[in-house]
Amino acid sequence: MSGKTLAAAVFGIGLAWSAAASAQETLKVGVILPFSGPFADAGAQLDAGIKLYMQQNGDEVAGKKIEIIRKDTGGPAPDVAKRLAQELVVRDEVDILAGFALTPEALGAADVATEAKKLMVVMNAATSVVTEKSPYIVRTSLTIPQVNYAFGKWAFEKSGVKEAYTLVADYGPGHDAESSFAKGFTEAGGKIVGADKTPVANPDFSAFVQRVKDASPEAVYIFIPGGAQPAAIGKALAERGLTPPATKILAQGELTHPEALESMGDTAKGIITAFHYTLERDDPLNTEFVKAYRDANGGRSPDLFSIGGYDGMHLIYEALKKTNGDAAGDALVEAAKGMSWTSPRGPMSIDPETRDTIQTIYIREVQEVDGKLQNVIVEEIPDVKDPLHGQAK
Amino acid sequence: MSEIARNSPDPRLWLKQRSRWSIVEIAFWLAALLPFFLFPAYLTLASQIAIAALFAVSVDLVLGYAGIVTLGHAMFFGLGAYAAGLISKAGWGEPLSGLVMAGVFAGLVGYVASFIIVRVQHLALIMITLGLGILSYELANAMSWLTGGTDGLQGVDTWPLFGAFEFDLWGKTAYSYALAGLFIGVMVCRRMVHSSFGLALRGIRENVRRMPAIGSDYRAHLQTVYAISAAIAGAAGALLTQTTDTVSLDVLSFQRSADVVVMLILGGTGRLYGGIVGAIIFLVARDQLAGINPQYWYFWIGVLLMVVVLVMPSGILGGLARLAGKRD
Amino acid sequence: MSAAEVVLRTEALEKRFGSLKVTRGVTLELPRGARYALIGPNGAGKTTLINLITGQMRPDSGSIALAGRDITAMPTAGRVQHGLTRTFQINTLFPDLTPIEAVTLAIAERERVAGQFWRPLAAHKAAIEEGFEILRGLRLADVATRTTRTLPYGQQRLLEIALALATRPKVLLLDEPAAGVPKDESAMLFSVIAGLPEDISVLFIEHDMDIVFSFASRIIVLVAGAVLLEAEPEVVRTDPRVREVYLGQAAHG
Amino acid sequence: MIGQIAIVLFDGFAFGMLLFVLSVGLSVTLGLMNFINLAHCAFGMLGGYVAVTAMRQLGLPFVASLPLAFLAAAAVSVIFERTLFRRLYQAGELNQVLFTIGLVFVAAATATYLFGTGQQPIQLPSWLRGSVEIAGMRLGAYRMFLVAVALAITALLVFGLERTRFGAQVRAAVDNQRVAQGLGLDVDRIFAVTFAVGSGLAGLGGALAIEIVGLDPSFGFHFLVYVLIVVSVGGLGSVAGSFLGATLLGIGDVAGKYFVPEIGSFLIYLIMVAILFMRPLGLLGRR
Repeated sequence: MSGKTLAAAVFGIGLAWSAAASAQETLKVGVILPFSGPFADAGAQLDAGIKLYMQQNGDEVAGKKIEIIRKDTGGPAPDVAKRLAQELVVRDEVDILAGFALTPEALGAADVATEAKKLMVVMNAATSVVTEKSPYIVRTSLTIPQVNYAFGKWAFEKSGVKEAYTLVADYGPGHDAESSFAKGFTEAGGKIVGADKTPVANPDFSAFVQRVKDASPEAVYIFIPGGAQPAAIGKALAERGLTPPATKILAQGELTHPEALESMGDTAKGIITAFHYTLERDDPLNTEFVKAYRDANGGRSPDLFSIGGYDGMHLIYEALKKTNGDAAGDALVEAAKGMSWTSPRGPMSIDPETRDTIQTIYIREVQEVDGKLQNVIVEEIPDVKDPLHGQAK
Repeated sequence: MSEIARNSPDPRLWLKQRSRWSIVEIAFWLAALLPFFLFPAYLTLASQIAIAALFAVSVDLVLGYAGIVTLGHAMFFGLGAYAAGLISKAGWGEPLSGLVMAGVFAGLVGYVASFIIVRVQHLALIMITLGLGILSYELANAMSWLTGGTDGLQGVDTWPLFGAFEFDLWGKTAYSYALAGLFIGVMVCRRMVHSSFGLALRGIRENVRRMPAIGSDYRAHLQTVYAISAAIAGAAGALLTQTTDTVSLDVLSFQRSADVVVMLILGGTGRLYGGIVGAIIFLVARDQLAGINPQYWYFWIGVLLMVVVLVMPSGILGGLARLAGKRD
Repeated sequence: MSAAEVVLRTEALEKRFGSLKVTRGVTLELPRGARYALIGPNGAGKTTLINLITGQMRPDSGSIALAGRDITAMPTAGRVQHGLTRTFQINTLFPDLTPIEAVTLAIAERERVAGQFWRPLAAHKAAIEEGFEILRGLRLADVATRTTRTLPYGQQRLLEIALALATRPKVLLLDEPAAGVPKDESAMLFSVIAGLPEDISVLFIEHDMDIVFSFASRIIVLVAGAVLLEAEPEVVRTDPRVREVYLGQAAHG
Repeated sequence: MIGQIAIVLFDGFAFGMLLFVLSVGLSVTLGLMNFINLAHCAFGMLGGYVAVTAMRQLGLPFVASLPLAFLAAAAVSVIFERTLFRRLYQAGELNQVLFTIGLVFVAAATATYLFGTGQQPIQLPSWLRGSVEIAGMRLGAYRMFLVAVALAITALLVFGLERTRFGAQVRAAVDNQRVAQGLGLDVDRIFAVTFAVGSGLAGLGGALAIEIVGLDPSFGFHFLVYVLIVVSVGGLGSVAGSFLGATLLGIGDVAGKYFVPEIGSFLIYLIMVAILFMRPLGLLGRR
C-alpha cells in the first residue's frame, strides 16, 4: 500500500501548494472517468498516468498552476458524462476537459466541448468516430481500427497467415476490431473462415473456444476487453490445445497484459498481439516511465490507460506552453494540431486534420526472457493513422 | 388523524381530507423552484434528479402501492429513452410529442409484459422482472444497427422546447422541462392513488388473498397499474434522452433498475413522495461524496443505506412522519 | 323441505389431496333465506368444502350451481360478483386500510367502478354512504376511520362480515364467524347474523352447539368429507350417529 | 462430434458446479430464515481476497488457501449475523434488500481501498493447469478439480442434512420455523451455524472462481445475478434444487453458446423466465 500513501502525500503537498499559490492564476482541468463501477480499474490506471506526469513535470505551466477536478461517471453512461462536463464548465469553470476512458463518456461530453469551446482531450475512448463529434476533441490514445487494420494487413503479408477465425467481444469496440482486422486481412488477400461474438458480461469462453477448435483454423484473431477476460480466454484456449505454434493466436494487446500472462503461464508463449504501447519495450524513456509508475502505484505496471493519461497531460502542457497560457479552446486545439513528441510508447503526433494520433503500432510475440514471459517486439509499423476517418461510416 | 375520525361522523369528508393538499406538499413544490435562484450551477444535476425521481415514482406505483417488487423497471425507462431518441433521429425532434409517444410505447410494452408479471409472486416475480430487464438490455445490444449498441445512439437532436427554449449548457431548460414532467407525473399518480383504483391497489398490497373474495378481478388492476407505471417510466427515460441528447445501453442496465429501487426504499415506499426524497438524497449524496472522493464515495452511500434501515425502517419519509408524530 | 327456490346446489363434489380424500360426494341444496349450519369434528373437511364452493380450490369432480347456473369453472371473483360470498375463519382483512375504505372498496368492486383511476374516491358518494350504512348496521360506525390493525379482535370479526355484506351476497358462507370471540360477544355476533336480510341464504360453520341449535334452521353434519346427515336441529340432536362421531367426541369443543 | 459435445457439456457442468458452490448457501439461508442476503457474493469476494492474500503474503499453496477462504468468510459472516442481520429478520424484505445492498457497496469500496481496482491473478500448481486426456477427450484439469470439490461438498451437505441431528433440526426449521421453535430447538443457533456454513461456502466459491472469472472489487455485484438465478430456479431451501439449477444454468449457458452463439447471451435468462413462469417455486422448491 506504499503507493497509496505516496499518492496521498503528493496530493496533500499539492493542496498545500495550491493554498500558498492562490494568488497565482490557476488553470482547471476537469477529468471525467469511471472511478467506480465495473470499469473502475480503467479510471484508476488512467488517473495514475495523469498524476505521474504532474509529479514529474510539476503543476505549473506557462505561469499557470494546473488544478485537476475529478468526476466519476460510474460506467459507460453518456448522460452522466454530459452532465458532469456541463457542471465542470458552468460550476467549476474548467478550461479543459479530459479523461474519457469509455467511448460513451466521450460521445456524451462532445457537445459540451463544442458549445463551451473548450479543449477536450480524450485519453482513451478508442472508437474511431469520437474525434469527429467535436472540433475541440484531440485524442492521445489509439483507435481500434488504427491498430487492427494494420494488424490484419501485417498478419497476411508478413506472418503468412492465410485463413483466420475471429472471436470478439459482442459490443462496440469488439465489432470495430472485428471489422477492421477483417478489412485489413482480406484486402491483403486473407480469408475469414468463421466469426463469433462473445457476450461481454458472461465470460465463460469454453463454448466459443470449442467452436473455434471445431473449425480448426490456421489462426484465430481475438479481441476482448481488459480485466478478467484475457486470462480466462487464454486458459480456455490452452485447455483445448489451441496454442501456438499449432494454432496461431492473434489479438489486440490487452490479451497479454502482465497480470494475464502471469495467470496464463507458459501456454501464452507464441501469442502475437498488436498494440500502440508495449510495457517491455527497451527504451530509456519507457524504462524510466515504467519504473516511476511502479514506484508511485505499489508495483502496479502501467497499461494503455496509463499511457493515454500520461500523454494526454503532455499534450495539455505542451499546448499551453505554445499558447503562452492562453486556455481558449480554439487556441489550444490549434496548438495541438500537428504536435509531435516522443512518448514512452515511442514517437507519436497529432494528425492536424483529424486530431487523432499518428503512432507506431508494435507487433509483439510472447516469449520467455530471463525466466519471465514478456511481449517481445517483432515488428514496428511506423506512422499508422486511423483508416476510417474521412470515410462515411 | 384519529381525532378527525372521532369528531367527524361523515366518512366522505374524512376520505376527502386524506387526498387534500398538505402545506408540506405545497412547500415541497415551491422549494423545487429554489435551485433556479440558489443553485444555478446545479441545474443539470437537478434535472437528472427530477428524472430519477419520476422514475422512482413510477416504481412506487407498482412496488409501493400494488406490491409488485421489480428489479427490471429500467426496461421501460430504457424503452422510453430509446423511443424518444429514435423518433428524434428519424427527424422529429419536437420534445413534447416525442415524450408522449415514448411514454405510450413503453406503456404498451408494459401492458404486454403485465400478462406474465401478474401471474407470479415473490422471488419468482422479482427474478422474472430482472430476467426481462436483462433480456431487453441484451436485445438492444444485439440490435446495435438500431440502437447504436454500447457506444450509444448517435444523431439524437432535440429541438428547442416550444420552438423557443434551447437546451442550454446551464441546464435551465432541462430542469424546467424535467421538473414540469415530474410535477405532471406526480399529479397523475396522486389523482390515481386517491381514486377507487388507488384504493384497490392498496387492497392488493395489503391482502391479495382477500381481493377475489370481495369480487375483485385484481389481476386486471395489476395489469393496468403496471402499464401506467411503464408509461411513466418510459416518459422519464424520454426526458433523459431529450435533456441530454444521448442514449446508450446504460439506460436499460440492471444497475439502473437496482438503483431506482434503492432510492425508493431509501425515501420510503407507498408514499408517492418517498421516491422523490430518495432520489434527491441518493443523488445529492452521491454527487457531493464523489466530489470529495471520486473513488470511494460509494462506501459512504453503503453506510447511509445501512444506517437508514437500522434507524428508519420505513424509509426517510416514514421516519420523518413518525418524528412529526403522525401516522400516515 | 319447503318449496323455496334453491339458490346454491352442489352435486357430488369430490376433492383429494394426494391419497387423502377430503371431500366425498357432497351434494347440498341451499334454499333462499336459509340459515343452515355446517358442523362436524375437526378435520371433517368443512373449510375445504367452503373453499370448493367459493372457488379457492377446484373440485376433482362434481359441480356447483348458483341460482341454476353452473359455476364450477368460474374463478372466485366471478362467483362473488354473482352473489356467492364467504368470510374467513382466520381474519383475512386489509390491515392498513380503515373499515370505511375496505367496505367502499368492496362496493366499488361490486359496482365495477374500482378500476376508475381518474375519479376521486370521495366522489363515489353512493358507495361510501352504503358502506357506512353497513358498518353502522354492524356497530362499526364509530371506528370507521381507524386503521383496521388497531381494532379490537371482535370488531375485526365483524368487519369480516361487513366486507362480505358489501358484496351484496345472495349466498353467504361464514367460516366460524365467532372463532376466538368470547362467548358473550359471539352471541351478539350471531344476533347480527340472524338479523341479516331475509333473502340472503346463510351457511355457517360453528363449533358451539348452543349457538348452532339456536340459530340454525337446518344442520348439515360432515364427517370424514362426506355428509352424514342433513336435518332439522331436533333430529340432529337426537341422532345416535351424530352423538357418536361428533358430539360424543368433541363434546362442545 | 459426440466427443466435442461431451466436452462442451462437461465444461458447462463444471461452470455450473462453481455456481453451485457460490449459491447453495444463499438458497439454504433464504429458505431457512427468509432473509434476502444480497451481500452473499460479497462473502464470496472476501473468500477470494483471503485466498489471494494467503497465497501471496503467506506463500501458501492454492489448495491450502481454500479452507482459509471458507473459514474467513464463515467467521466474518457470523459476526455480521449476530450483530446486524438478526435485527432484520422481522424487518421486511425491502429493508433486507436495502441493507445488504449497502453492505455490498461498503465491501466493494473496502476491497478497492485494500487491494486496488485491478485483477488479482493467481498461480495454480502445475497439476491443476492445462488439460488431461480421458477417453480421447481433453478435459481441463482445473474444471475436473472444480467438479470434484463441488461433488464432495454436495455429499457432505446431503450427509449433514439428512443424517445428522443438526441436519434434522435445520430441515425442521426450514419446514416450519414456529413449530421448530415450539419443539424447543435453538433456532438462533441453527440460524447462526447455517449462515456461517452458507457464507463460508460462498467464500470457498469466491476462491475457486478466481481461476475461471477473475477477482476484482465488482465481484460482489457481478455474480449476484447468476446466484439469484440458481437459487430461484432451483427452489429455496433445497440443496438438490441448487445443484439442479446450477447444473442446468451451467450446461444451458455453455451449450447455448456452442450451438446457437447468436443468442448465447440471452439463453439463460429466457430459460429462467420460462421455468419460473411455469414453476414459480423453482424446480424443487416446496414453498
